[in-house]
Amino acid sequence: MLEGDRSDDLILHADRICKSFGTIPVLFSVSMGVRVGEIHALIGENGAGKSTLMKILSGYHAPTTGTIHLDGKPIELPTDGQAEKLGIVLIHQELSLAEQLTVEENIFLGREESRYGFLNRTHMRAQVRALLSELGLDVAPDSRISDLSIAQKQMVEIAKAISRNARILIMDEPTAVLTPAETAIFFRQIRSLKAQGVSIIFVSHKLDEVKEISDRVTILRDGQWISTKDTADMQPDSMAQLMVGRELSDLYPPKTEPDVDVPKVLRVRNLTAQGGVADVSFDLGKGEILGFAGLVGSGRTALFEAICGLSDVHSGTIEVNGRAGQFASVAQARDAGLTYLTKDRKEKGLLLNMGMRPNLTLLALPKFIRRHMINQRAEDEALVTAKRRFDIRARDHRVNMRDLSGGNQQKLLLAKIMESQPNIVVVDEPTRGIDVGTKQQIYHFIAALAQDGMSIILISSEMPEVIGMCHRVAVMREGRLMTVLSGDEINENEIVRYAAGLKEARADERLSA
Amino acid sequence: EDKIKIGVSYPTPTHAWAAGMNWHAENAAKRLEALYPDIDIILVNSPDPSAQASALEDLVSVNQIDALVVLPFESEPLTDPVLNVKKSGAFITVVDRGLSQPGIEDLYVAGNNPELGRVSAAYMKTRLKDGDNIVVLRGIPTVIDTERFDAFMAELEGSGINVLDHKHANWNRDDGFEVMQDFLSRFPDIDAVWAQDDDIAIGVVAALKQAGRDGDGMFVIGGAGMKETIKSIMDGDTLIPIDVLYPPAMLATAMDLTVANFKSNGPVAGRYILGATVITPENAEQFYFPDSPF
Amino acid sequence: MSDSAHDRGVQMKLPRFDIKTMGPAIALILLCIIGYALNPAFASEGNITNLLTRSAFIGIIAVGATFVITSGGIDLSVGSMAAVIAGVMIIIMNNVVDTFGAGVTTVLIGCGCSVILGLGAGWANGFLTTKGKIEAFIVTLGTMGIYRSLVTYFADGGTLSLDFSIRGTYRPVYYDSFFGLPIPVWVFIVVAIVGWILLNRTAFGRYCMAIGSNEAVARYSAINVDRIKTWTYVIQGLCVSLATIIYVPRLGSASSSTGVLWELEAIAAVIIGGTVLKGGYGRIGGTILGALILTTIGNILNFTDLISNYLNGTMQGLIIIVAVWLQRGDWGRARRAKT
Amino acid sequence: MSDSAHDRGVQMKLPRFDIKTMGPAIALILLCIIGYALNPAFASEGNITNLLTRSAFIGIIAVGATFVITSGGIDLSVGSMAAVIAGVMIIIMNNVVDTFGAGVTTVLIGCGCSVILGLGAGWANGFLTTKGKIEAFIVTLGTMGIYRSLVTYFADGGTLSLDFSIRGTYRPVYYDSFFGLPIPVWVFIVVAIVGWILLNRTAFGRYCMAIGSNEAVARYSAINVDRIKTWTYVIQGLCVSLATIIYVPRLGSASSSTGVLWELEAIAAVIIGGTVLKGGYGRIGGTILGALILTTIGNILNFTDLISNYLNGTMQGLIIIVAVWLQRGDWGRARRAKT
Ligand SMILES: Nc1ncnc2c1ncn2[C@@H]1O[C@H](COP(=O)(O)OP(=O)(O)OP(=O)(O)O)[C@@H](O)[C@H]1O
Ligand SMILES: Nc1ncnc2c1ncn2[C@@H]1O[C@H](COP(=O)(O)OP(=O)(O)OP(=O)(O)O)[C@@H](O)[C@H]1O
Ligand SMILES: [Mg+2]
Ligand SMILES: [Mg+2]
Repeated sequence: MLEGDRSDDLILHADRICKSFGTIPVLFSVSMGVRVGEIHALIGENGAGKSTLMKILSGYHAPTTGTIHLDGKPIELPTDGQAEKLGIVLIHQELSLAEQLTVEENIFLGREESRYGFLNRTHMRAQVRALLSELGLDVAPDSRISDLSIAQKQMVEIAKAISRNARILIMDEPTAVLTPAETAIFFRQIRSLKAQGVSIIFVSHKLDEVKEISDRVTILRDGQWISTKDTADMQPDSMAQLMVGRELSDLYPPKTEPDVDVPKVLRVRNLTAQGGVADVSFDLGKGEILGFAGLVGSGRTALFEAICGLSDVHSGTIEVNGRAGQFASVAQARDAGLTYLTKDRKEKGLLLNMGMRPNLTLLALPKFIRRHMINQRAEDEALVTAKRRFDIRARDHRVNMRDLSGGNQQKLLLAKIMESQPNIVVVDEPTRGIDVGTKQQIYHFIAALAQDGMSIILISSEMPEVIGMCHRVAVMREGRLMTVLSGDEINENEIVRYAAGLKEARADERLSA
Repeated sequence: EDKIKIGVSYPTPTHAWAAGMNWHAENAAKRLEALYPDIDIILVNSPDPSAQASALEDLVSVNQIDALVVLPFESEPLTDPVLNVKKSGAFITVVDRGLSQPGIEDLYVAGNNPELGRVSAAYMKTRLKDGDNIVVLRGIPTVIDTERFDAFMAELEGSGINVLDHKHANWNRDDGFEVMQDFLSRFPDIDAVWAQDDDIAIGVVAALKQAGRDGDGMFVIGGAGMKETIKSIMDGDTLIPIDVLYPPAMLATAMDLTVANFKSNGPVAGRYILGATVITPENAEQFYFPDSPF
Repeated sequence: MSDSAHDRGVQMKLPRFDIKTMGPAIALILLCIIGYALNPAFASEGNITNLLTRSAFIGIIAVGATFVITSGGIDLSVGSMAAVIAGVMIIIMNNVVDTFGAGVTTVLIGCGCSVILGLGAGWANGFLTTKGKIEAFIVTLGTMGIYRSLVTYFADGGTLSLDFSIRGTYRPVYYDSFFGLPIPVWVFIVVAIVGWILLNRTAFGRYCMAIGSNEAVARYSAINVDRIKTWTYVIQGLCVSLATIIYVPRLGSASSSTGVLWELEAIAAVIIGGTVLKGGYGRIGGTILGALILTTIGNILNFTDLISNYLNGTMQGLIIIVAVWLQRGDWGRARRAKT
Repeated sequence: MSDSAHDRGVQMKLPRFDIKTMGPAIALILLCIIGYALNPAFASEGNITNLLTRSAFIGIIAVGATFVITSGGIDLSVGSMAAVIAGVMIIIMNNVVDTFGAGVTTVLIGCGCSVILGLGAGWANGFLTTKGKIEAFIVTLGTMGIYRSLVTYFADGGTLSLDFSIRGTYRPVYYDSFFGLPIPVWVFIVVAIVGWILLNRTAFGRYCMAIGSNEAVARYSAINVDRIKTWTYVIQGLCVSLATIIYVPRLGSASSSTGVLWELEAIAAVIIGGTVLKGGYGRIGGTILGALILTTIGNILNFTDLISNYLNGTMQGLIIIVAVWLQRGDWGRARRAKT
């Protein structure tokens, strides 16, 4: 029994759960419980077993040993989402929406309202509309999921979960792709659910969020339960320390002064492109880390997808390493030394039904060809190196991508991009779902690359990340570049005001380094 | 525009015999239209019975035909559709496959399927003795095949000739080749093969030659009257000593007779059954049409 | 979020949706214009009626196929299933005619058996696919062979014919009209409407799309995936049995060549209509148009002797490709986005 | 994570992988045992040789189909393509024989034309699918009709026969042996090995799987999706032309019934072999076994008269379903996980 827990006030309680996949153990006798009307955070390193535990608590996996108690009584949870009938709802870490269906269809999937056997569409649509406007989500109920951006999908997923009238809402990294603005809206919803007596378990790697929202925190490490504490007694630093098992030094590497005279490796002028990008101009210097901030849908992704040959450029010029760089394909961009890391790792980043090796080398495959054949030895070596460099933890190296933990998938995606040895890399939400320990490693890694002369565009919705890492920060709003901040201007206040349109676009100086 | 419109409907040629029939029909159409400027012949072929039923509907509703020459895919399914054409007042000529209701057609022109089987068996009896073994390669499982096969077996009865096995080779050279290969692996002693059709026979001969079992008086009987087969009979091949005719020109014959109904003085009606002639080196010449695809 | 934004979103969607929906319709209209140009008799009432009646068979089967394909499956057995159902129906009616006479009772018994057989055959396909966990392609390729050979066996290689005394009673089901439209067309209309409602206005239809779109998501949404998938095959079986019920009185017989290649025609009708072969998106309306397009192509080719009969297949192939290409418009993007 | 854990992982995976791979092999061995039990002549050298030679046609075509299916496409036109290529090849050889004589030159010209036609027909399928953005099912259904009707047209509905003088030169390509194996078998082996290397050891094969698995990911990974997809159809065309080159000398003829239903057999071989119909996972080895299984089923049925001829299709269907069910084992889970 957990210290300080009286089991009678626990609504859902996992008791000494062990879980193995095949013969590979993932959880070792983990116990965790949530009280009525409590927000309980679960934190731990990538691959610690958080998602697995959440799936066990909501019936998607059966524990190998151990029991689940609901309302104090031992229970065998029904599989495949049927636990929803018991009031337990899970938002999966990997989005689970049907891409070809509409927002409304997804939100009501599996519990459609029917009258005389016919769908009551007006009623459902009205509810969806109300729900979406409550969440401040600007999409129509009949938009197809495949047309939405990843953050919008996440918000739809949240709307779906909220609409299910759960008693226990379990959320696996719901905020990973959200910007602070959306996270704030989301937290407002969470608090109001809590006020209605809903118990909430949520997983996050953003420790300040954990500090802000949760009542108690449970920490897992390598499948072991480490501790459960009141959030009030902890600070993000101490959480990180418990997670990683060692003291974390500074999260961000010290910033180097940008050199004013470096050559420009990327020069974009008056770029107008698919996805609402309008008249964007900026420069990127060699060895520079340029941040891109903005709200969801501000066009950052669209801008760089256009630059990297993934979507159509309507007008404007792009210069890469001094040469015209209008790329017709990703391969051309790659060969010119420019690569793009997508934030949509499931739909655009990784082949989920394949193993780590083919995923790692897919982008840079020409590099691995010897005498017209794939040099599998070189691939294996690359995988070993990548695993070490990015701390990719898989208990079984032939595991399918799908069965890797979310954070480790992200690390492999990062490794895949780096495998092509670009000299300009655009990373879109690179640390999505990555634990603090690894984040620190990745930040240092990026900084080192920049030191070595690689130029980096960092698109991120995590304000501290942008502020902590970047030499300059560009802010976008509705497809336009509002400003490029540098030096002391790089602070949260300034960025938010440009992003929200509270400050007008600055024409001056925005190109200078 | 007061032309006499004659619709000719028959199955889409999917094997050479039908192509020969098509060739004869097209030639007849050209010849008849040249001969009689007021005759308009519309040839339509269909890939299956219900498409043929549709084609008949179209001939009535669109082309408003005065006469129909039809070689039905199958008797049963086309009886009603032909009856509907009849109700529009058209003259009906049925070719080859009789309808399942008597009295619809004004004129009936046909080959003789049971006779083909019977004649083939009769020839077998002249060449083989009690205790000899044969194998049979049949066509596509349809009434035609069943009629030929049943008559063949009936004629063979009591002769002491063993039919080792019979399999469907679908009037197809490739299937004939493969089925015969397997028969050869399976039965060490085969004295003759009834292939029922010249296409199958070509496959059978190829398999025999491959296995080196085409000597020792072994022979193959096909059927229908393919030009290559007739040529080789003319040349005195012993492997295929004879062929049994199933005249591919029967549709053309029916067209001639139908036109005669409009152009000659007396009405043409009745039944014309074309025999299953045995083609031998002596009479082969008169059945040889080198330009026909069959 | 303001209401106006909502409306904007909705309005923006509409025209796109229309082009998509209009594709097959435009193709059909073009075909009709070509048909009329070749021969004005194309537009005669008799021909239009024939055309609609003919479309009914493939159309009804294709409505069922829309469900199967939308939920990510495929059914290659429908043509053979139609043949074996027709055969068994005829055998049964011929056998009970002595007991019940050549009246409506016998025909109803026949139709009842047809429905039961259709449901059973569909269920077998569904069961093997879901519980047997065998690829639908293989299951239905297998049952296609099985059903086809069963009808050959029952017919002893020949043709099964309906007793002539029953034909009189049964005939009107194909040949009679009702308010100016032949009965098969009415059946087609009813099946289409019911199918449309089922796919677009009931939870079942949504489940089909969800399963076709992402089976895991559907399962996580507490949808009984296996049950829904089995139901799609059962519906397909029911549609086949209905098509058979109106097919049998037309020709009064069944043989091993009945319904050959209907499966490809039905699937083609579904795909021409805009349903996605990999599942997740289905359109009954498009399917109906697809069936009409296929029948019209055949009809037009019967109308002209401009081209060699042997080249009919070429024309048919070209027209199908062009018809789908015509409606591709927005589709390319939509599909790309999907993957 | 320790190294020993690594090793453990690898060992643990191996048996699972084996079951999956062994499925079709076990089915084939079972079939052979049944064949031998029915008739020991099944195991005679002649029969085994026949069996292998026959498998060569479908097998070679199925190797091409493995690429198409692995990358998420489908090709229904292969049977008709084989027929039209065979037809044109014969026409060309018959025409050049006067100029070049009945020697090897003429045969080589014929083979060259076959290869060019195969590449061209495959390219046409690929181009329409990728640039035309039309569903592969529709494109190849269309070209299936077109090719089939073209061969009928060229043959005037009948049969195109190779000039007798050339047959002597060309015959050995089918009938002769080399180190105890007929030449078609050697071609099959070479195609299989090349196909295996291409799919499993080259970037192209990797790209095929990536595209079939997720087209968007492939595009984001700098893969020229359209080009690779077109290549899979071109490879399919090449395989068809190779199969045709060894087919023509067998009977020296081509007709509209040549290659009917080969597309279904080829696809069935691929799926029986364990390749996933929706793409993303392909196995050449399995495909070879699949082709052997299909041929063996036909062969066994010719070796017994235990069951009515009419029920051949039933046996065939049942065996295919059971063969796939046998190898399902781990597959069911694997496939479910994929979706
Ligand atoms: N279905 C599965 N089969 C095999 N191994 C699995 C499966 N699911 C998860 N694992 C393994 O279990 C371990 C724990 O994974 P889990 O997803 O629970 O981690 P996590 O704590 O959620 O990590 P993250 O923060 O990266 O999301 C990982 O090593 C993962 O590879
Ligand atoms: N009008 C459009 N048509 C098609 N795709 C669009 C359109 N607008 C945006 N997209 C796509 O949606 C995705 C996200 O859009 P966008 O670039 O606007 O987001 P963003 O600024 O990166 O926001 P965030 O990353 O914070 O979610 C991109 O893949 C983009 O190509
Ligand atoms: Mg996780
Ligand atoms: Mg972005």
